[in-house]
Amino acid sequence: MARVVVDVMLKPEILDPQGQAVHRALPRLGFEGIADVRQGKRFELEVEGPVDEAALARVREMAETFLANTVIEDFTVRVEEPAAGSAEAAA
Amino acid sequence: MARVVVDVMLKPEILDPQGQAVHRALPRLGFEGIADVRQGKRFELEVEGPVDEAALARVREMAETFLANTVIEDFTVRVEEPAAGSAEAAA
Amino acid sequence: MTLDTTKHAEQTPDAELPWAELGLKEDEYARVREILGRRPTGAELAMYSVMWSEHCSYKSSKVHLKQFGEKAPESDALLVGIGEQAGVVDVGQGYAVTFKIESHNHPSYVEPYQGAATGIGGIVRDIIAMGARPVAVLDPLRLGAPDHPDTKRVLPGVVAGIGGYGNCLGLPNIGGEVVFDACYQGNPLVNALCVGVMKHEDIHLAKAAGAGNKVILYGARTGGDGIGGASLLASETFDTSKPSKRPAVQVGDPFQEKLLIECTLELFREGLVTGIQDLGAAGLSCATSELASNGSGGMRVELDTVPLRDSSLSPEEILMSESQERMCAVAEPEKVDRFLEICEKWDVIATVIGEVTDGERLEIYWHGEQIVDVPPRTVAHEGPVYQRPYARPGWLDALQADDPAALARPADGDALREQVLRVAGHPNQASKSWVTDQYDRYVLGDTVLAQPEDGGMIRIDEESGLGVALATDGNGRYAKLDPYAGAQLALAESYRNVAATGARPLAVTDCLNFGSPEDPAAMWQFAEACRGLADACRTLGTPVTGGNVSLYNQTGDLAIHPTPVVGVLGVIDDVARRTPMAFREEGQLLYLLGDTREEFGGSAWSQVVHGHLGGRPPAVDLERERLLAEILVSASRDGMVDAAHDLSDGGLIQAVTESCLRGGKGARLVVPDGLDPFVFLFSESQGRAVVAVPRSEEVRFTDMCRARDLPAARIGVVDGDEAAGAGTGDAADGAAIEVQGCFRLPLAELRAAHERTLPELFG
Amino acid sequence: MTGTAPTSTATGAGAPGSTGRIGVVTFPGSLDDRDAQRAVRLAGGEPVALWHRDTELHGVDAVVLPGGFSYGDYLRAGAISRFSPVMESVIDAARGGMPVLGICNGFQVLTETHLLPGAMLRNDHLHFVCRDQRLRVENAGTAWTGDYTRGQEITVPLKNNDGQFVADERTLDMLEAEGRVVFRYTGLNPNGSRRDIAGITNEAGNVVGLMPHPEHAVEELTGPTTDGLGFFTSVLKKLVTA
Ligand SMILES: Nc1ncnc2c1ncn2[C@@H]1O[C@H](COP(=O)(O)OP(=O)(O)O)[C@@H](O)[C@H]1O
Ligand SMILES: [Mg+2]
Repeated sequence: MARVVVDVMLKPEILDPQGQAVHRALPRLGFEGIADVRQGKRFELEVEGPVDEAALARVREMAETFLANTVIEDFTVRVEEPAAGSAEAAA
Repeated sequence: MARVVVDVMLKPEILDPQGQAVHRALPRLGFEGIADVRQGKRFELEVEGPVDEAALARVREMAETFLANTVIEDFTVRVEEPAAGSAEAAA
Repeated sequence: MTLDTTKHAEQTPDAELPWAELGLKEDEYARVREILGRRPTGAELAMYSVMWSEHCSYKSSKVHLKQFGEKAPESDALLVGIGEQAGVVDVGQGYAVTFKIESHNHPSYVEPYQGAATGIGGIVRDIIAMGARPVAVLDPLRLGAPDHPDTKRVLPGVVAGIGGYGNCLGLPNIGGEVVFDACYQGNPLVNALCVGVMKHEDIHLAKAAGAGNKVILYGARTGGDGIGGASLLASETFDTSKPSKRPAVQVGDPFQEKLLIECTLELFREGLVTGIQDLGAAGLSCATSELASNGSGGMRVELDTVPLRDSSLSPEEILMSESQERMCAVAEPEKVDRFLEICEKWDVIATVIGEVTDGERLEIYWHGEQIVDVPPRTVAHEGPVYQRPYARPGWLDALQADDPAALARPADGDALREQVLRVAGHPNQASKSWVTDQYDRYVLGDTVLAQPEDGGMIRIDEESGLGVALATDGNGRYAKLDPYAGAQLALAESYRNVAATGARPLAVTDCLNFGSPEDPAAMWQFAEACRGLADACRTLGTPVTGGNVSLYNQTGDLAIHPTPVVGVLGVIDDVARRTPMAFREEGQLLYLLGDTREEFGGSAWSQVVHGHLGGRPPAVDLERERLLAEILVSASRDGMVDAAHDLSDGGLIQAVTESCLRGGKGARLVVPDGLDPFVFLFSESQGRAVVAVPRSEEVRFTDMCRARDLPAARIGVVDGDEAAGAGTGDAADGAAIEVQGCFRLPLAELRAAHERTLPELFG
Repeated sequence: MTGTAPTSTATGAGAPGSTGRIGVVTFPGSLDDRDAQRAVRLAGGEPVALWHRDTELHGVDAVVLPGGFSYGDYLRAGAISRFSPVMESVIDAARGGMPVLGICNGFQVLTETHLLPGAMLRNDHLHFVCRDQRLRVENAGTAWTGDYTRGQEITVPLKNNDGQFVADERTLDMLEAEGRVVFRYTGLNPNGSRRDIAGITNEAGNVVGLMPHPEHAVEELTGPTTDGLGFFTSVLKKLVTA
């Protein structure tokens, strides 16, 4: 089974109260040097069957119509390769 | 300025009510073939200065103490390469 | 790109501006040129176009709204009347209350959560700007067909948004409405009412008096929210072919607003505010021009000092931005430091953006260059006024002739029983707990009554028990059949709901939701509703203190039912004397107050059982409403009734059902002589209520009704305890509503029908 | 609105003087702070307002972290408040045995500080819920529950978005074994909390957190019951005898 990740973020021009609150709190916690923070949603979908163009197209449609409200949000869809996953700087 | 992304997901053993609600809704919307959905948070941090090991270590500490509650959540930290960004299947 | 300064405008008199794209009519643009004696700059055009829009200028509705002032009844209670951000009413003991209702219909359809949330945010800022502490909200809602897939998107989103914002602000939600009708499918109505409390001396008005006083913008940074057409002005070529990248929907930040409330109240407490205005529609354009227009002098603003969220915004866009959670205040120069200090205490960004001048112009500068130089009144208060043509629609005769008397009525007791269940379980009459349990009704610790009570009630003084009650109502079906009567019925019901709690109705706010003013039929409905409401307010002695008009509520050519929503505010000297709706004591006597006639036009029964809308709405009798209210208030004050519930949609049986379910008690009803059981149960005759009278009070109560000439019929008794019958498995022994000679309906069955509807529809 | 003059109307156990000063912290976005102050007053104690930027506790004998949406509940409920200056003092004092009660958002703050174990998730049904909730008192031995009896059922309002208490099985077993489950939901579990847990305490029994709102059940007129008063009379008694 493959994992497809949909990241949903508020459009850049839209106010992001959550990201702002996090950003404002950082200096108090002793973290300097962060110019901006934005907070969004990450969906991990376990897709049955092959993740071909058709499957990705379906996920994109799902993101467009359901996971994101494109009036205020942008989204990206990407396949998470098993390899790529471990390449991330896991904590 | 470089972007560091922190993904925060509920630990696998914790039931994810939001992901489940999304998952349950999919068949009704005509989307089949998704075995599971999990929903988490994505933070995009704009980091001033070079994103070296020291900077990443600070972000990891921030994630550990603040962005995630490690009682229930796991996180990953990664640098978003400008190239990688455009390689994503942007919608 | 060259900055379009006033000087530039003088030098380039023939430059083409996109006035039409910004919604101005040709003659309106000509008037702007005449006022200024030159072509407007882009920034000036931005201001005039948004301030002269229907939404901000009330250009189509003004001529009709005038009546609310002209016909206003004498009232010693009114401290601030129509025209301010919200009216202010004296409720005694040195307290004043301000309340207002507003619509956020269109945004709530596009983005239900944020649209509804920012609706709450906007009305709350209106109340803070009057100097009051907001103490409660109510949310009258109208949705499309309950089983339509889009309603499943809109209703849950709207409810989550209202809750998300209101709960986070710490304002109890104490009432509202949820009405479904296919006419609202593409155009749901999301109205929101907020009420605030202050001492008389704390009333603040929006005006900028005193040359040298500083203009301070505080709250959220300004972003590119809701500026729609203004972004056209940002490009030198006014290129209309490029789609605007600026969002039409705003995202609310209730946390920021909570800080704004506390911060503003502290500024008031320390006497640091000379004038104040919230930023809502039209943002800074509105705030600066209104503050200046209401004051004595002029104003000078350095627009480049405005803190921005998005540094790419043009001056025109900054002027039009509708970013939420911002306020604009005027303060004396020596008080500015303390002002900024208090803002810092609350983590609220505050910036001096300008000052009051002794001139007569509103002047706005951008990096030292003048981009606006206008007489502020012409922007804020002297917008266009239209006498829109209106005409009674041709279809109305046929609609009114379609009398519900022709509809098939239940043949026997069993059929009646079945229809009672259907009406009680229809989404419009069903329990609204699925919605209202998502709202905090306890926060602030002063909620005495909240949904599903007839009116919400808030204690405002812990020592004396002084309190206020509020209700909102509006029946679009009635108004469709007769908008004049419909508006009066909306007022009558709201007034009755407040009186049923034991509070004395004092004042009115209204939200007039109608179709396009360019359609003579919709315009006629609007005109009739205004006339009806103004006339009724005069008769009931309750002035309209403020409100909101929402036009263009239609999908294509299809207008919504004309929907005047009326909020009534009442006062009660001691909230301990309130009358709840629940039947709580077995053996208490049920009295039906008022007259019952065959009135089924626009009724719940005709809708649920026959899908019918036709005939005439129930007759209006305002003198009777006034008498009924007097009786209900006296009975509450003197402890003669233990429960009261007004009769509205669904008629007597629906009211009895709700009171029984609320108290977990059954009732035995006897059909009065000469009344058909069906009419007795389902008629929607107005001016009625049902009360539960302790036996010890019966003589006193009936004597009072007789002495004042209010018909009061003993119709039954509270009988049977749901808790006692529970678990026995023997329905026959449990509590029930029994209509003698007709049917017996166990409470459990009725409760299931009433309570499962919304959860089944919306999860 | 609360009047500012504290008029004591109830016959609480609070003694005048140094015992009975109960601090109520206001974070940006706290909502039920005034209500908690009123409850303290009605129980006979003296409420003391504490500000999140305070670096000391002004000599209070106990602290209430009230309900609300501190910092908008952004990030996670309680996550940002936990780093307020006042919380350093509260954490120290709690470790030293001072009674601390976290209600709703206050409970969330206490788990974020790890004074109490576990964490709070979104309600399982994903809606904000406001209801009159029945609870069973499981531990009448804490600083805040002495006036109740074990097994007693009380009804107080519940209102929250993120009320689903979770912890790993080992922690849950430990809480049960040590008698640190203080309240359990009865009748209906309103948010999917593990093992119906509504409130817990620390090992010493001085720190208690719960999701429901006892401060909204202290007056006949405005609450479903007056069952919540016992929290405040309990701690006041405890302070007298301490
Ligand atoms: N959207 C809502 N928000 C808050 N309260 C609501 C809402 N919808 C309905 N209610 C409450 O539910 C109760 C029943 O509503 P409704 O049947 O419209 O009352 P009535 O017909 O007596 O005016 C009232 O207390 C009303 O305030
Ligand atoms: Mg009613």
